[in-house]
Amino acid sequence: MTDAATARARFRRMAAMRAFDEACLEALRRKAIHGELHVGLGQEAIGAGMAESLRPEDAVVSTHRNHFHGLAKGVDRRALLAEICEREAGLCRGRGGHMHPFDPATNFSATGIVGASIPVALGYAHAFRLRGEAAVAVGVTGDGGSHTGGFHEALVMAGAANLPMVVLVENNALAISVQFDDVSPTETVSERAAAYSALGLHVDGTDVDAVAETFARAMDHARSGGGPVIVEATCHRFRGHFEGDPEGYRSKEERQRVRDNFDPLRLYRHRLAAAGVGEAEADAILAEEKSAMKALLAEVLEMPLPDPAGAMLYRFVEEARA
Amino acid sequence: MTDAATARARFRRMAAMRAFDEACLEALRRKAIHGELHVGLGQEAIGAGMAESLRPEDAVVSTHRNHFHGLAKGVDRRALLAEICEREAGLCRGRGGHMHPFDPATNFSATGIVGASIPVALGYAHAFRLRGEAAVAVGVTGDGGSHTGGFHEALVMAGAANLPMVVLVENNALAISVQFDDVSPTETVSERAAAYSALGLHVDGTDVDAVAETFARAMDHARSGGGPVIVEATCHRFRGHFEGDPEGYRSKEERQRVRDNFDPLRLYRHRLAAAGVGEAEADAILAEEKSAMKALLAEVLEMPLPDPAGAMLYRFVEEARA
Amino acid sequence: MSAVAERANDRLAMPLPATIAEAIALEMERDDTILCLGEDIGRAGGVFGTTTGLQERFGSARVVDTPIAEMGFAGMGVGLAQAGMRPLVEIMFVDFIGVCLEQVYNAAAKIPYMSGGRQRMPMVFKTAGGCIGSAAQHSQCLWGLFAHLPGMKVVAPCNPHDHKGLMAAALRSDDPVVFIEHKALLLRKGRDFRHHPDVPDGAYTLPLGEAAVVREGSDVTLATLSASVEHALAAAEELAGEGVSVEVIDLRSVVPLDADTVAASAGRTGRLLVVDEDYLSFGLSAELSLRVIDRLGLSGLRQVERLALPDVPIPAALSLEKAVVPGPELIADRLRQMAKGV
Amino acid sequence: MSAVAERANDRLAMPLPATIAEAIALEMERDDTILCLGEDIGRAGGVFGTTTGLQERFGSARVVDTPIAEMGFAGMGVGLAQAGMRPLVEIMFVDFIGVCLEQVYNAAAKIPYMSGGRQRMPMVFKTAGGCIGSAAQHSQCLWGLFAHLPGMKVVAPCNPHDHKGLMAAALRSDDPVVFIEHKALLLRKGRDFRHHPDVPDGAYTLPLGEAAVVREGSDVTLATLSASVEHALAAAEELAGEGVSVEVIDLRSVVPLDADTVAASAGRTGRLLVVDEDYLSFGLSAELSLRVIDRLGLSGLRQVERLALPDVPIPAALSLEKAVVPGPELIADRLRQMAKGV
Ligand SMILES: Cc1ncc(C[n+]2csc(CCOP(=O)(O)OP(=O)(O)O)c2C)c(N)n1
Ligand SMILES: Cc1ncc(C[n+]2csc(CCOP(=O)(O)OP(=O)(O)O)c2C)c(N)n1
Ligand SMILES: [Mg+2]
Ligand SMILES: [Mg+2]
Repeated sequence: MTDAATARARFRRMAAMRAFDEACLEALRRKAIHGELHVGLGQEAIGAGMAESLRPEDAVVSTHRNHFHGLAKGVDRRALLAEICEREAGLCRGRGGHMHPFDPATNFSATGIVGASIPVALGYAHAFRLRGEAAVAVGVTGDGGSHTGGFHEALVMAGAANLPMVVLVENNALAISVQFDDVSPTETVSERAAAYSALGLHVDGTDVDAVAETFARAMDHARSGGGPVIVEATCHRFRGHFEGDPEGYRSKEERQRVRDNFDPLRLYRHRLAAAGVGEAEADAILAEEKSAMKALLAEVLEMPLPDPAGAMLYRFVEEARA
Repeated sequence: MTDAATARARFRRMAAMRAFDEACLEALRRKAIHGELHVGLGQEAIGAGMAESLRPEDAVVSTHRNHFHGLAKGVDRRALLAEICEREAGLCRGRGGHMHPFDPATNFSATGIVGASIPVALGYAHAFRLRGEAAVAVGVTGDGGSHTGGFHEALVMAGAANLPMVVLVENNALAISVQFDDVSPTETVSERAAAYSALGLHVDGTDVDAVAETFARAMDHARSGGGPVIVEATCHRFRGHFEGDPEGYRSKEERQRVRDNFDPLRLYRHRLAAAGVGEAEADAILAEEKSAMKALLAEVLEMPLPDPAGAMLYRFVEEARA
Repeated sequence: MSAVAERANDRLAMPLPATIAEAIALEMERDDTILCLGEDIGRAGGVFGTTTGLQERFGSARVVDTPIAEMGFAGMGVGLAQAGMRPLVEIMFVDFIGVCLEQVYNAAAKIPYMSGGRQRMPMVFKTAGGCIGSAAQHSQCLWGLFAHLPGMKVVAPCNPHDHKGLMAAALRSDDPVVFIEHKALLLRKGRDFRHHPDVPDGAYTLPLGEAAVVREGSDVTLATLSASVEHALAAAEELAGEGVSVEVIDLRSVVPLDADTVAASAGRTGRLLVVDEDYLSFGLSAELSLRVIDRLGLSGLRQVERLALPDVPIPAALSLEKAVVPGPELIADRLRQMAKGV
Repeated sequence: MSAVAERANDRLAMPLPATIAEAIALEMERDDTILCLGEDIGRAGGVFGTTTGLQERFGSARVVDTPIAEMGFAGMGVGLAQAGMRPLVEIMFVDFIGVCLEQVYNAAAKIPYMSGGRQRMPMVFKTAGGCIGSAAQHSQCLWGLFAHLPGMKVVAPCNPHDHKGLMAAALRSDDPVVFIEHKALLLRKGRDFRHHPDVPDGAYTLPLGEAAVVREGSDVTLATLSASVEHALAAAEELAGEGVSVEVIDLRSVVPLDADTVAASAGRTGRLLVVDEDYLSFGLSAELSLRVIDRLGLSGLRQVERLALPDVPIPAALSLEKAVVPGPELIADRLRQMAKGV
């Protein structure tokens, strides 16, 4: 059983992630974000579960739906939110935006191209091995990304070279509108691990305790020289693929059913209770995280947008020095 | 046991294929080919073994090392040799050359880009299904091609849709200089079939009887709605990757050892004997095929090269009509 | 309201994607070898709605929802074409071409030639380009990239009428055609277009490779395409108020490129501005400028200028995006400068 | 023979690939964050020998023989660069870029900008282009394709001296560099080069983006790069015998493009010919021509011409190949025509 301190911490992490993406939704409503926005609401247990076993020296390479992975890796949330809100003080001075955060300090990055994250993680894994560092590279992808050629090629190389790489597949059973069952040749992604001589693990991604445990096992395996691991965490996406998605592919009832039954924060309440954390405390945690994010958003929205005069800066190294 | 007629036919097919590629080598010596040339010498049992169960309506999409697959599919050997020798009367009027033969009449094509053949085969498979035809699409690749993203993506789709596709992997354990064992995460390619819910078959590709039987089984499986199959045929490449390959990556002795021990034609002699086909008859078959190809080559070398005035023709459909 | 007026009104209320879906449906009806492959094109009807209703109507074998496997299904398109079908392959955003360019430029575009004209390749790569936010990896146009690689036609229409006619032409063409929609236009309805919002009901085709003069003028020739035509028209209107008469030409396709129409105009006005939402360098703007110069001679023009995305990844922040993506203001500014010149 | 003469002689007998391998080795020695990834680069030392000896010397973790998985190892390079390494990624032939362009143009080339300058991307994509037979899928140059996509430098040297110095510069650069060798040059020894076969022993760098005047002349300016420099020099020699004086400029890189040097020359000669083994349209030749016109004004030149691969996949047959790939004869013919002109 999870002890109270751990349960509290896990719940707080999930609460912080939820509050973060809710702040993003608010930022969108306030027109501080003018492009596509993909939030992770409903998938908090995965981000929160992975956070515990990520060390500063590890790397995470994420996707278009990257906020929780960035927070899990320790990216500064002010800088991340400012980037998402297109501010000069953002992680990437407002150049990258929500889909393209880069944080060399925490070895965190992402890409908006599905499947393209895994080869990049492979590069970190090779660097770690080459330099004799006990770090692990985590490549995140959705279920959709598991069908891409890049996923295969990176796992072929990681498997053959036994590299310290964990591929985390957030299987929310949808790639925009396309259902995993309709396009996957296998029932799970993790069962394909054998094709790469990798370890395949499957976990309920709405259960933060299970994720924390499974992800820790994967990281240990990779860190201790066991080679690559595919961790598949099943989960549910609460909102549209992006904000504004008409979701013609699922009914309102279906979406509501998902929210009612698979909310990782709500589901965790009975674990909290079992660990002796009461409803009131849980509510307080939620409220605290929410108000912290509200304050942070207010702060961020006061920050200046990038000066158009600098639009051409940072392509090449001279411009970055300038 | 293989009966005499079958054994004779199989041996003749192998002999014809060997004679074909030897004619190509001769054409190269006579400077009728000015680009790279990849021959299949040593891999005749695969081409000959697949020929029997290929029907005219089936499709084959091959690689840079495509001659035997073309012959197996029934491509006219005069037109193919003329194409390889860059003649206007060639299969593709001398525009495609050895790596890029296209024969709509027999549903045969190839590509010089490793791994790119399998998605194209997938397209044929979908067309067959859509039109209710009982045809099978065969995508050929080397062991090297099995690591490409295109291989994965095409098999994902074929597996999910249960399409009539056979992926033939000619595993000669080398991709130019790179040894399969050094870069593959698995011992075989065929064991990766499970990742695509495909049937995986492994066969000794120096044994034409075994190939014929296994390939027939694969074709039947796909033709009868069983879904995709990966057939891995292990074999040996007798010559360099391309003509002129210095082969710094293997010793002369190693190459000689391969030729001495794994020559599919020589290995078949005892089967011929068992079936009652004597040495003299076998020798005669070899000699007949050789001299037929010699005569064909002489004919082809008399054919005119394409007229430079037509260098721009055939890009677009108007130019093809012109 | 009369029946005709009502019809016209319906058309004006119709989102551009519905017109595109209509064009595809009409062709699929005519020709049962046409089929569509792509992500989210079936059940969802396309992320912009350009294939709405097609799967219901033609079934999931002719309107295939694919996994995210562009190399796989682009190559599948090549195989389908070789098998006698006429595939339309949707690459959701043109930015994703980097995972499957192989099958587009080394296979589809080269096979007709490599086969000596014996293997036709009737294929449409349908995709969406252009900037509506979402930054560097989701905002590119890239028609210059396709145009550099021989063997394919490259079309980028600007209004409902042309989308319908050029899509039909692309689907009937025996050559591979890259059909690039602009996301900003896909968000519009017929009535939001300044030019040619009217769309006939039945099927019709427009020739691939003919530019259209969409506004006549005498002082400067402005050649452009796709969403920039709308921006150019807005800028031209503004300049008209300042006494500068701008002729606006919609190229409609990059390959074939109708330099003759542009040269005829620029020969009269003496001034050429090429506006391009794709990257400035090594692309459309230099090629067209030089082809016009070839036709008119170095002395046949007084000014040749170009305004395009200035070789920078598209920034996330709106303040930066506006500074680099040529919109009506940037175009008007440039026209003003040119009018002041020689 | 003196020791110095002997050394020079060794250099002249050295295949170009050995010089490239030497350049890489010197940099790998200086900087242990450099590592190489690619097919056949280790045990075989590269299909042309440009990495000969490196794996023996630096081990198989720094000189990695990869499977055929370009998307995988190009992306691996991006990750290595992010992890503080300086990867050289070999794409055997540039024609194969279609399977992995994604990681080159959407990742490596854009990340420095997308990160607001916070993530450097010191990476070299080393590849071979150019025609030596082998037809449409194995003969392209494609520098125009990379150049159109912002964020990377694009280098294509023409002689041993420049290969060594520019490779060193590429490996020391903090920006992504696409380094395109030419297969025909890779088959040569030092003494086969008309220009700069001499190579200093130690490490040295050349600036990225400076063209070189490799032959002075007064009647026509011919700008080109890579193997075409050799062809241009041969043609210029021939034309000299006919009384036409041709200035030949080796651009050395496409990005940055040294249009200033070309404009300075063309301003003197009044005639510009751009020769390009890459495809004619939407590429280098129009861009350079137009940048020169921008600098000199429309009246600053009498002739602007270009000779390039005429937008056709490269045919297999030698008879056809010679008709489309610009060699010395085609260049000389064009120069002759130009000299007859105004
Ligand atoms: C190569 C590529 N193809 C298509 C897209 C468009 N696209 C963006 S996200 C997405 C769905 C991704 O599904 P999944 O990997 O399951 O992640 P999820 O959105 O469910 O988190 C698609 C198709 C893309 N960005 N990149
Ligand atoms: C995508 C791609 N990468 C690299 C190459 C260069 N290349 C041509 S053949 C080959 C090796 C192929 O090995 P395999 O698939 O095992 O076929 P084999 O030559 O052994 O028949 C390589 C690397 C290519 N043609 N395409
Ligand atoms: Mg998903
Ligand atoms: Mg092989």
